[in-house]
Amino acid sequence: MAVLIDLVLLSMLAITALRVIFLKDLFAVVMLFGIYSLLSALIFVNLDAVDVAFTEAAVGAGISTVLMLSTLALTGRTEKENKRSSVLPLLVVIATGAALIYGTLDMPPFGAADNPIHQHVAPRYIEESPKEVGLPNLVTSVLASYRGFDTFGETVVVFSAMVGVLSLLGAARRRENSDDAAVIVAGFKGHKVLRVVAKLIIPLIILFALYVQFHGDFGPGGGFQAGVIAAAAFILYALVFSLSHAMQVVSPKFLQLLASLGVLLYASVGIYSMLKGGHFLDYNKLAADPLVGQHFGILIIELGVGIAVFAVMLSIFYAFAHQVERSTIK
Amino acid sequence: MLVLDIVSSILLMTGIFFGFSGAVGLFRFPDFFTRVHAASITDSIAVILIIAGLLLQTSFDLNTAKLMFILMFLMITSPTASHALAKSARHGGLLTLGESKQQQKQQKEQMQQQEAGQ
Amino acid sequence: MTAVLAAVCIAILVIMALALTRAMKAPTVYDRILGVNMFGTKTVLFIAVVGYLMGRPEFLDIAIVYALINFIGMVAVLRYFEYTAPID
Amino acid sequence: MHLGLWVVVLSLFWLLLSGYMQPMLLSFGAISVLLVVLVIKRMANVDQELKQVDFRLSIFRYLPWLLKEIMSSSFHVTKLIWSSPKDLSPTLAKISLKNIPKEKRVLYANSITLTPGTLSLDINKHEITVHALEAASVDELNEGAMERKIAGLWPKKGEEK
Repeated sequence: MAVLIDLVLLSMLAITALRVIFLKDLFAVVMLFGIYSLLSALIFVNLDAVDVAFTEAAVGAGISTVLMLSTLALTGRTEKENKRSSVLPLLVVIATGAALIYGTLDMPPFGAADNPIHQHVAPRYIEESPKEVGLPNLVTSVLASYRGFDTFGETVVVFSAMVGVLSLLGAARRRENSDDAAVIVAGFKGHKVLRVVAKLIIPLIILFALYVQFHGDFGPGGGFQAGVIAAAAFILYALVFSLSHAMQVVSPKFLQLLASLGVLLYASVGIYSMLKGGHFLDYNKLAADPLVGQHFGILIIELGVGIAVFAVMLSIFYAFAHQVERSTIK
Repeated sequence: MLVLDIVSSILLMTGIFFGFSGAVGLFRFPDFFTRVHAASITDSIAVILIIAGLLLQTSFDLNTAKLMFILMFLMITSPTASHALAKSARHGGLLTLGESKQQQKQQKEQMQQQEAGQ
Repeated sequence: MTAVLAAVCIAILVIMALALTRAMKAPTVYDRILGVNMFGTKTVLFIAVVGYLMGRPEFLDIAIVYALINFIGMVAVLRYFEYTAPID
Repeated sequence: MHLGLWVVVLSLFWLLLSGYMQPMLLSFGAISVLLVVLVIKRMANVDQELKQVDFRLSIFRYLPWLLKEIMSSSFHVTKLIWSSPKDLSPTLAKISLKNIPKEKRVLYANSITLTPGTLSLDINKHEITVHALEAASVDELNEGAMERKIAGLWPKKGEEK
């Protein structure tokens, strides 16, 4: 049964991907990408990888659609005709592909039960983590505790993505004279139903994000997903009530502060555990009982991740949307 | 327990029937606005029936509440999305079936008048 | 009961395939959005049903996320039209 | 919608989502609800639209009726899909809003969209533009069963004459 569902989903995924390649209308491409990420999230669900599906749902279908659309608003909607011959790129791609396939020949067979990863790493996590970390959700134990360094690195990468976008597009500033902003606002003022429904649903989205943040230890979820969902709520507000309104609720400056605060919060847990005589991010030293220490450590670093991701996502959206507004006004 | 299962199966199957009909309507109806009606079948009655069918499968705990939330969110957001989409389409200049027929008729008449004038 | 749920799963997949076809071959850009939106709501249902089929009701959390995120995506698409007029 | 009511709704939402009754998670819940209320307040200060969202529990009296309505019109539209979709006579009509108080108009518009066969296209101060699959559904709306149901949901303060 699960295999059948997988096959159907995968073939739908392949058809969507093929259609995306041959479409010239980039708007249609963005729409199909939305479907693509919905499909891949469904495959993750079907494979029982709930946390990954969660992330894909929030990031792939939500934030990336919004960001790609704002990029389209900046760049234009049709793909440029490529006049150059595609023989050389094709050759390069074929050569690289062949090299990669040759490389996989040495790898252990895909999905076989006697692969090294199923011999040492996975069983250890499954058997020892309830004793060592003590969280019901194994994925969170691995991500936040065993792989705490990686997750810290990822958070820093997300942060530097924000720095990159802001330095390319310019940081959005709160506009003082709201005359030109009024032009934009007028466009969506007509959507009364949308405004009322958004008003009703935004608080629920934010609360749901906070629920995801604090229940990452028990079920699917955690800081990353929570940050993205919360950012999506504010993006909805910005889309419906205009960017300048959103910037008055959460200012870009405050977001930049929050983003660095999130990363620092994560790092400070590491440094604190070093001061306590452990290694960097050694949660066992945070409290007298190692399990309690683990629990506290994970809670705080997840909070750091959540804050950082939220602030970064929203800042990037602000930067794009601000640029779009500026380019349409002039 | 068996009665619940039967009722829930009936609900699920009816929901699927409506959902399928709506999806077919997406192809059989002549213009965009009528197709929104077809899609709204799958968004309203099919969702209600399928979630109701699943509700009977729960043991009336937190999952029941979560299913209710999903139903509630969909009932709030999907008509809003349909409305906003139809509104944008209308403001974007898409004509309804009657209007476009009328427009064609007018154009034809104009053409005929021009021909008669020549 | 599992058989019924499995059948429902397959049926939702069929409906999703129809919506996908509409989104791919759309006469107007609005039809495309309509197809994508319908695909999104069916995804929510699919996740909920699969959750029960596989005996993992925690999937409902993901279904909730989808129900919310799908709406935001739709609003973003409509907002995009404020800046650029549709072509086809 | 009043801030106090929001606190109740949000707390309920949290409890039903979480289901954990440990003091630590409950306090996280309290903090979260507070945070969200803070955000609501900030948003309301910026856009001045807090009052636009009006929600009362009496809406639950309306839902069964709406459900029945959705059922019957779904049957109707389904019949149309399978029988003769080519000779539809879709119509546009304007429905007056003068009997519906301001804060219930969105509910009215969404109820129209939610019942298959009718779709609200546009809404302004005086009327809703409705697209219907058949002229009969517009007549039904004009008869005003839904209008009366919604208008009678809760009395508006200071308007009881």
